[in-house]
Amino acid sequence: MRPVYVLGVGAHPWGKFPETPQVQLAAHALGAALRDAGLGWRDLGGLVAASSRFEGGLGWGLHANELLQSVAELGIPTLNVGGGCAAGGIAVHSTALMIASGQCEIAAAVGAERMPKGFIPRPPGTKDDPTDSDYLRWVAMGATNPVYWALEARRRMHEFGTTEETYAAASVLMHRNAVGNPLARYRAECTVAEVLASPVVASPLRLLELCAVSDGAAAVILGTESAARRLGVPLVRVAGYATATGSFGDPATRIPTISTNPVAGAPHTSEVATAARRAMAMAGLGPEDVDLVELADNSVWQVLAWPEMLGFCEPGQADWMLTHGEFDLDGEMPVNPSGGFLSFGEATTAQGLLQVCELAWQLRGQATGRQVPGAKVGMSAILGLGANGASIVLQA
Amino acid sequence: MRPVYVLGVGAHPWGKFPETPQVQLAAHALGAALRDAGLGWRDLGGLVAASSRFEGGLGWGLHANELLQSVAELGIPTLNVGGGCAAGGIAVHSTALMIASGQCEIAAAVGAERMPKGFIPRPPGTKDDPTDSDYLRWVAMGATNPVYWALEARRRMHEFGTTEETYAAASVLMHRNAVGNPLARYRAECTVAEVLASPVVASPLRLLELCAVSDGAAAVILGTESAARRLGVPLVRVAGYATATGSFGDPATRIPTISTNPVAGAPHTSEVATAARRAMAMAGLGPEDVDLVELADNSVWQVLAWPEMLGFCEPGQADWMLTHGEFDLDGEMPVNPSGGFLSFGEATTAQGLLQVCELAWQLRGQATGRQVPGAKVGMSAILGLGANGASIVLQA
Amino acid sequence: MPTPTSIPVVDGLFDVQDGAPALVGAKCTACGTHYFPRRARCSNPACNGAEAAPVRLGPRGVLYSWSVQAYRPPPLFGMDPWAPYAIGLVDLPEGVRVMAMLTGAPPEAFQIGSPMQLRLEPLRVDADGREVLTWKFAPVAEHVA
Amino acid sequence: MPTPTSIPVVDGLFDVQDGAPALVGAKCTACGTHYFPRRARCSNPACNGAEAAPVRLGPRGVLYSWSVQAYRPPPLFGMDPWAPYAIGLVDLPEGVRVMAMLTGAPPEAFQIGSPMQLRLEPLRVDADGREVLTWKFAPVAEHVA
Ligand SMILES: [Zn+2]
Ligand SMILES: [Zn+2]
Repeated sequence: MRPVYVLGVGAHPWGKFPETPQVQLAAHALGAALRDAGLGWRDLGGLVAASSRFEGGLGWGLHANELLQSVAELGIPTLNVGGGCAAGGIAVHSTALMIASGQCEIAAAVGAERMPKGFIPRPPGTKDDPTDSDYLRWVAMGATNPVYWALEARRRMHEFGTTEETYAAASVLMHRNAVGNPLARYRAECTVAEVLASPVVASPLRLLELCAVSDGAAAVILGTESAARRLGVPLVRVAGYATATGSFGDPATRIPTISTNPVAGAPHTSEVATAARRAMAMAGLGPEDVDLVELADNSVWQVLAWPEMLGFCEPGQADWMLTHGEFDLDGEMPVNPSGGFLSFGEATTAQGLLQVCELAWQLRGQATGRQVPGAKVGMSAILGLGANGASIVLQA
Repeated sequence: MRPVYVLGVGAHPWGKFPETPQVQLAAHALGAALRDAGLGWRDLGGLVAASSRFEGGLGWGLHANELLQSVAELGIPTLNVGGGCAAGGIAVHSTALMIASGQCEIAAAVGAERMPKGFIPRPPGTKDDPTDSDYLRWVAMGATNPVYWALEARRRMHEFGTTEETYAAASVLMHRNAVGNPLARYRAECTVAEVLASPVVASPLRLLELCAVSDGAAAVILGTESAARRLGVPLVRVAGYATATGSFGDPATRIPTISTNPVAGAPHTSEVATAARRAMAMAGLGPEDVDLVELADNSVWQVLAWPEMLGFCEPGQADWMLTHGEFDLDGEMPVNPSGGFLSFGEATTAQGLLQVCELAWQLRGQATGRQVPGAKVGMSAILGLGANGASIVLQA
Repeated sequence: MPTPTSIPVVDGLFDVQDGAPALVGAKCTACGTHYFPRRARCSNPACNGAEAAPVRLGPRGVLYSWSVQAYRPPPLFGMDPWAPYAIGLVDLPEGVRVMAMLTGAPPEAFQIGSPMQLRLEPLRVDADGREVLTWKFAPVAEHVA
Repeated sequence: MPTPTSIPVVDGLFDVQDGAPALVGAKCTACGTHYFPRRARCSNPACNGAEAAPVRLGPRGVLYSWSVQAYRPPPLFGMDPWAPYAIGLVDLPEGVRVMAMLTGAPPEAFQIGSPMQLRLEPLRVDADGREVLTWKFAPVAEHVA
């Protein structure tokens, strides 16, 4: 497989944009990425869209097609990929394969989302089906998404003695990082006391410890080394890219299931752990080589648990790392310099692409206001509905 | 890119199966393909699902994930790809890339569908949106899918003098081929008189000249040459695989749009024409090398128009070819030995996979009752909503 | 034509100026390609995403093809009373081929190549007694009868 | 427990035999893995798609974790009257970890590691006056008060 490089990245700011249709958010993000690369629409040899179910895509999840029909009917191959919140990472993976396999020289991945308000609901038009666990979790126990993270967070308090103050400190870090990121929705610093004073949503988790839902869009353009050199863009290589699904025996209780069959020794959140391991192996790198990570902080629990899962520290050590500043921008293992989901709010299909945009800005030294000094290797990790995981490793 | 081979194919019969959930149809088809290859579930290194919007997929189009969670939590990479009725072809393409790129040795594509009854409706939960052409075509003129094909069929009568009898003869051929296919839903022979006596649905097209909606499922397992040799399966190579989208100026009026901007000289149904051209180029073959074609006969119009579009005969020549038996199983260019959509009824995401199954059976000489003598090269061509086209070329 | 006693089936697809109806589409500010209905940008790859501005289309054209729909479409199509009707594709001089209901002749009496003219005609009467208008094309008067 | 005056929130997830409630799951005929709710096949890759047969689960277990939901979920959850309530994960002896509403103690009074017991309790009363039952877990009696 031939090497794959980042040619351009771009994003629409996160927030609520009731006047901007989904396809327009997508066109904005991809347009920005094209300008960043010095390319025009007609230079694209392929387009992969992270497929949303909330809006756009001609009603059938065909977001890449709708975008092309709106802006440039190029005739190029497209792919519309699902994967819940991991779709953006999966889209980058598919795009990298298009380049690596020789199918095209330049291809783009895009994700754009306008989310409904409040707790993420069932898909539009879903029927009440007793064999559908998404129906069961709502009708039988009203289990909202935050409850799933809260159950993990409470268990961690039991196993490792994590305190409510440490969880709050994770939120403080995410919001502090976002101060320097003009794309983030929430850019005000906050204190541990303010986080602890925010209302409990699902104990032990509070409002400022859970990600909101947002609108947003991001795009990544990948290409061959020769394309990168011709365009004169900073050389950032997609050194590793992988996707995975859940393994039998994984103890994680996944949204929207209502049970698990934990097997002793099986990895937790295996879809993400496996994807990350595969991406690192492909890059020929280990956790010690990674200068920053962008991970899916649906809640503060992930800010502590995932660095352990990804091998950046030992199980139970993340609390110490966080409280001693090691997850800070200038720490040993910077976590979510972008500000993460907690500062952006989640725009499902766009989120995995925004992670890769942030990695590219960091490795290029363009992350003004939130730059990790001397960043050379960045890694993303994202989880999606249906036990989908994806991880992308960039190297400068 | 390394060569890709067909290791196994399998399908569930087409029909109406109200008691069989979508995921069970999928498991049936993939199980049959695994047995055909001499493999078990745990041998799969990747799984691609043609993503449906009608049923299953955990409500979010995650059909590959749902299938793995139902039968084998392998942790393998999955991909859920959209593409309307072309999704099955796109899924084979993505699966081939997984093998060709070196990402895995053995991977499967699956499509399974349970369709709602009657005219294909808007997606579940769709809002009335004046910027959505699917809303406009229904609310302003009530244009059903058959009308789109009828408009093409009438125009062909004007341009080439195609007669209603010739259209009826195309239906007769499809039904005759299906007599030998136990997977087909409609397996009774019919006559031109019977077709002409069937009710007009959208003039000039009649009930027996349009495909019904069906439930069905099909799966294809691909792998490396060494895997094929190790398993001892007949060596059928995926010589070409391509997808494409519509080009600017294409004169086809696409479901569900209500206008086109035709440009002189632009190819009709360009997403399919382009995909087919790319697949043939990849295979290093020309139309004269193809021994049979499986094409998406949503109506009898395609049985005449598409062989011309694909280069198997000159524009306007298909009527003569059909009426002189050249599209028959023993003709110069056999069209849809399987019986096609007209004999199966359409199970959207499964259809593109069933085409590839049929190509494999034909090239292996296993298409008992409908075998094209001496078939060595087979080609599929399929069109999907959103201007998606896909084409697969198999070679024995 | 729209009056206080009539409403369009969908806003913004057609209008009437000085008594003359027209479809409302868009025209690319770069290459001049016309679209129906309105859209924000041109999809000609040569235009690299150029903007498209609103423009009136028609009202005359040439019939490219037609069909008669014999079965009643799903309820979103509120035609009342319902009867089999013709749908056609009409080539407008601006280069747009528009799909529309056909009127002004029996359903099976249309001919490819006929000059056609835009008409706004009621699909049904709504609960407030207003005619719900849609766009249709009819053979130009001197060419029928 | 289900009587003519009560109905399950969803059919087939639990039953009562000889006065004793249990969850209804499935057990793999090959490897013995238990599932909740019922399912047709085992997802252990070692079993190559083996069948799973219905089986009763519980009624005792150990609390693995818990949370209190402070905001009212969407309307599909018909709890009436509504008040903040606990949800937990309970490890059953069969190896299944089941999610359930918790009962038998104030919402914030649960403890990880506590022995728990299955109870069928009403979520609401339906339009016909029947209690709509769901499955919950409560601390085992001797461990409270
Ligand atoms: Zn233009
Ligand atoms: Zn088993």
